[in-house]
Amino acid sequence: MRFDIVLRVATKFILAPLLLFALYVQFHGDYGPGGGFQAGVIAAAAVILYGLIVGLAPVQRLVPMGLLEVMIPGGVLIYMAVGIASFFLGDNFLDYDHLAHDAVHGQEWGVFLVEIGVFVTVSSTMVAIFYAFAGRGRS
Amino acid sequence: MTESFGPLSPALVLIVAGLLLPLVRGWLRNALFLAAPVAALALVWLLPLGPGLVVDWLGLGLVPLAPDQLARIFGTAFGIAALAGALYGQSQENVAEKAAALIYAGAAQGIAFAGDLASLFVFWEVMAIGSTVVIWSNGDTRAGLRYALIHVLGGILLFAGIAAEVSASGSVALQAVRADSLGRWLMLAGILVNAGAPPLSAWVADAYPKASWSGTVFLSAFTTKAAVLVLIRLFPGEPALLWFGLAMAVYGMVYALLEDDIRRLLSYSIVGQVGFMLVAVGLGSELALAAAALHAFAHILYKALLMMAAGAILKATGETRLSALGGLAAAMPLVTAAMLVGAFSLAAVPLTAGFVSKSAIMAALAADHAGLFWFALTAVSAGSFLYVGLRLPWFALFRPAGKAPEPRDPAWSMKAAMALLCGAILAIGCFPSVLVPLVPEISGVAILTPDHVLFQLQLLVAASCIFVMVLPLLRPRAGSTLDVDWLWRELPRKVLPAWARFTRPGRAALAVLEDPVRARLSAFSRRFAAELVNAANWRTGQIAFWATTLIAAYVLIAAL
Amino acid sequence: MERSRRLALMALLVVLALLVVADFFVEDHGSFWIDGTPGFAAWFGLVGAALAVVLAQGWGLLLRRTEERADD
Amino acid sequence: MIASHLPVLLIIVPLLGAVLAALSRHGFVAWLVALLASAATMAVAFALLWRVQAEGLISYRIGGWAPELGIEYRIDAVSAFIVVLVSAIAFLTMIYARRSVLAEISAERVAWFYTMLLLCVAGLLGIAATGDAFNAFVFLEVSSLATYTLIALGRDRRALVAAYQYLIVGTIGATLYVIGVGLIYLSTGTLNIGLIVERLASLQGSRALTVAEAFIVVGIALKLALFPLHAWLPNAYAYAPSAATVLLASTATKVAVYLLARYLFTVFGGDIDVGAIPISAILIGLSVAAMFIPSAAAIFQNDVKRILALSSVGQIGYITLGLALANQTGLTGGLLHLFNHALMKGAAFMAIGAVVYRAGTARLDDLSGIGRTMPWTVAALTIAGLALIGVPGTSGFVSKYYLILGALEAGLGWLAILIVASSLLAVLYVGRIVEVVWFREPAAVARECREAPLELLLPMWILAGATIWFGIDAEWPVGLAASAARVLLGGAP
Repeated sequence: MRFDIVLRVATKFILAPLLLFALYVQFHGDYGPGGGFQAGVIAAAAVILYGLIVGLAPVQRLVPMGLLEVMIPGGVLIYMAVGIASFFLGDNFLDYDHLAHDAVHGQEWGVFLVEIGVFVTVSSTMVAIFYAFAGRGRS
Repeated sequence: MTESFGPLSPALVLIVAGLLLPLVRGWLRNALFLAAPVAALALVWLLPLGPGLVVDWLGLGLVPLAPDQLARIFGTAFGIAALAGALYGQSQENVAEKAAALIYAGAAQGIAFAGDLASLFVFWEVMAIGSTVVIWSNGDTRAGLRYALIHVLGGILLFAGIAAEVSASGSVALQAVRADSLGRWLMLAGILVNAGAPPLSAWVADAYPKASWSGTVFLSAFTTKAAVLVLIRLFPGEPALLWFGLAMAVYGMVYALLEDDIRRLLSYSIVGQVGFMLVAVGLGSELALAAAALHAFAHILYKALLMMAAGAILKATGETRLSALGGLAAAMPLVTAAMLVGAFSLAAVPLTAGFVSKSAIMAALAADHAGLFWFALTAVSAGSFLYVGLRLPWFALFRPAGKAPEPRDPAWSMKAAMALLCGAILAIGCFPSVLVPLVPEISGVAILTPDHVLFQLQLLVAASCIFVMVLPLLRPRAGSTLDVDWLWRELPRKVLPAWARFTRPGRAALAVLEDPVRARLSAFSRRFAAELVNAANWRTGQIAFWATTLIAAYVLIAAL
Repeated sequence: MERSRRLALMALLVVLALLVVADFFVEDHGSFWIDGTPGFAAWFGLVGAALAVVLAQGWGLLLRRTEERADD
Repeated sequence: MIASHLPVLLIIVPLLGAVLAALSRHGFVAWLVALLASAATMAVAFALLWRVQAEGLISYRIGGWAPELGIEYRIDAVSAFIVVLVSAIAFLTMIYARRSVLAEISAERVAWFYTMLLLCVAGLLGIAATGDAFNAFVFLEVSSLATYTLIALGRDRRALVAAYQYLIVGTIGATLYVIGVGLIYLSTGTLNIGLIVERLASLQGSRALTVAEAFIVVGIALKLALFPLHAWLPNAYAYAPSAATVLLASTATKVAVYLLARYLFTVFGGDIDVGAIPISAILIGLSVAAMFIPSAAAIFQNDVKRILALSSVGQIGYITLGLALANQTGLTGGLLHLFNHALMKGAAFMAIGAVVYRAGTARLDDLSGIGRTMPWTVAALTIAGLALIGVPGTSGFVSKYYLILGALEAGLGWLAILIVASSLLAVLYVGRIVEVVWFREPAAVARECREAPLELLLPMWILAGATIWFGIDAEWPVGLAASAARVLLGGAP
């Protein structure tokens, strides 16, 4: 497919808006539909699309498997770190009331940070699954 | 006073020694093998009589060590048997057998000293394991497994009975009862399995001869006699025991008269002699119970001696079938002497231990005017002399026929063990009063009085006359006598092919009908049955099918 | 019946007879209606042992087989 | 500070350990992390047990939300009992795992193996700790997904098929469960188990609830391998890596039993028959079938792992029988057997894993006389086998004793006899193993073996020793099981 000019050009146009949209969904998650999971899938879709067009080797140069193996647990680590941080502020696990100067902002910060963790893990997992399927029979 | 010994019971000493035995090597192993029974025997006598130590376990007051007079009688007998067996088995190389034998002996001691139902059951099971390993270690696995199964069955019955008894009375106390409820019947049945009572008597003659030359000595001493002890404690005077005992006495005699293999013959005679004890227990008077204990004591001594002699023959010739033996007396004089002492003791020839104990049983029967049993057992005694006092020595030792084996002298340890038991049997026979401190009840029994001795001699000589008259009939013949164990050893082999033959015409007819639906259905049910047994390789769909079926059934029942 | 057996039987019968005779001179403590009579044990032993042989032989005719068990 | 967060630490610690193990990507470091995490988890579990015994129910609100809105963790005597068991077994498994895993799993996957092991532990502990019906489903899936991976890591090719089959069956089970939870949510409007119980009181006789119970019971029955839904289990246990088998056999089905007990007793009330459905009768029937049929199948297996796996199905029958009896003694017996079986099966699978480590095979034919060269390992296997039979002096005896008392208390004397009769089957399959490994002449494989290394022997003998210890001095586990049973039956601990 990498020689199909239409696909290549169209992809180049789509990739950047896709990633931007992922970020929008990510940051708008507190107020509207969206959040880390959806954003992660959209971002992963961008990487996967790129992989479909240019092939496995180039996309793995861009997003290497080793990076994914760090990102998958890393996202969970962010999530848990936020949760555990509440301990040190005297709250229950995942209670963000004291993360900022007042409870509402605290919750906002908490959700924001947790969603980043979700984003990292979900996006990297989606890409890893893609690699696993695409790489079948080669490794 | 018992407290000062703490947990140091004879049972524990033997069991711990048994567990340690495989860990030590060389002469130390043999020394330990011998020292443990000595220590246990000493403890039997050092432990002061008393109510014992109560240990709280899960809210049950357990008394694992309750020394009383009866415990001391059986403890002494078990101790002597273990000591003699250990001495006899010094040259046995198989460490598994030796370790198991010590544990087995320890469990028997545990049963003797157990003061409650729960400890009793624990030792009961340990005994089953120990004896199974003794049989197993000689290599016959199928026989070992059959033995294990029968004893697990007995253990299960006993356990179910004990559980019912405990839940009914709320206590684990050992007390004399009558078989008057389901739970107690179960207990009685479980004990009777171990005693070798019909209909499951066949295990004795099936399993014991499968052990090694030294293992059989241990086996002959403990399991059945421990069952007698428990019967004395739990079911004294239970009328059913009279009939069980009589049946066993006759069964043992008939099968022993027909048997060819020496150790099998002796095993049948165990059942017969335990029958005598059961009759006495069923009688239930104080004298009868003491006589039963005393007979068990004497029986342990002389049966161990007979098994030793048989083991020595097996070790020297590799053969125990009477039909293949003969003329061993010249080659093995010591073994001959031992076998004669043992056999005469079993047949209650005066001046042997067997005469003392059998006289006590007969006296107890007479005192209770149990005429039927008295006459029946007297006749069985005459028959017992036929098979063990005449047939066994004649065909194995004295008859001129048979290939004379090269005279191989038994090891010194085997000789010493046999001499020890011979001495004990003769000492008790000549001076029955030595037993009075152990069994005070027998002090009033006439034993070595002229009329009694004369009575017995007439009986024995009369039996000898019959023996000489019908000698050709009693000639040993190779083969086997059918017993109840045919049901589980051979019936399946015969019935299954026969059943297939029997149903073949029917199946053929069905096949001719060629009803497709029916064929499908039967194929389905056949496959279904096979898969139910071999459950491991189901397909995923089948599991889903079952899950759906269960939910459907569930919801259906709910909807109705 | 070969000669040695006949001799042995004779000897045993003589011994039995002597024992029965001796029984007349010993005070018996029978417990039942018959067992105290002199010579009781002798004839009871003969009958009992004979019965035992008959019973065993009968049982053997029914259930004794010449082959060993397959799994022994 | 730590004390008040204990319930959630129970899950966070292994989860964090899993993440760190994955990040480390190095086999030894991952193992070290796993070991430390599981040790810490065990400490947390024991601290929780201690607090529950002192104070009773502990409630923890995740994120500080009230139970109506958020997720509540509830630790009572029952949860604490399970949690202690799971975390202790997990710790011993970690000690055991290092050598065993090195031999069975390729080096680049070792870190993932520990990640999955810890995830599985976290999931299992989560099921026991949570007081939220849906959260329990999430943890059920966490542990199950980790389990599928663990099984698939087995070096036998059939491990993949076994994992796939378990994946499908497990998913069916979880789906049925979640359908049931959905129906409950429809009727009560809450997912918090405590609130469900309150609101169910006014909803007796509702059709939806009956159906919900059907789905939940059957769904969990799939996970706990209740006969005849057990067929996924033998292959899964037989082909998984040894360390994984140890953990799964000792804990996974046990936690499913806990969940079943929770629903039967806490949610649907102490009288476990709902409306026209004789659940206890069905459960007794299936339990008895489980006690006999898979045990009979075990006799004809040639792979020791499969024998033990099929025996597990049989032993689960005893546990569910205890639940079905639904009286104090019977339930104590069931829970106690859950505890004891975890110990004895753990020891047995560790032993056979050690045999595989040395001999490379678990086929009974190849293991003739291996007791001569690996006496300690085979002795532990034998002790576990004796406990499976229920020989006095082992813990198996104590739990069967309580089950029998429970059956008698329920007036089911025949059941008491069946319980003991089924031990005969255990005698056969254990007897076969014992006979081959101890009494046969050593085969070529056995002659070349050496005793297993200390790292494998130590945890194995801790479990085997506990099997003996709790058979003689059973105060502690019986006390735990009895107070758990009292809580399940609605009394004070």
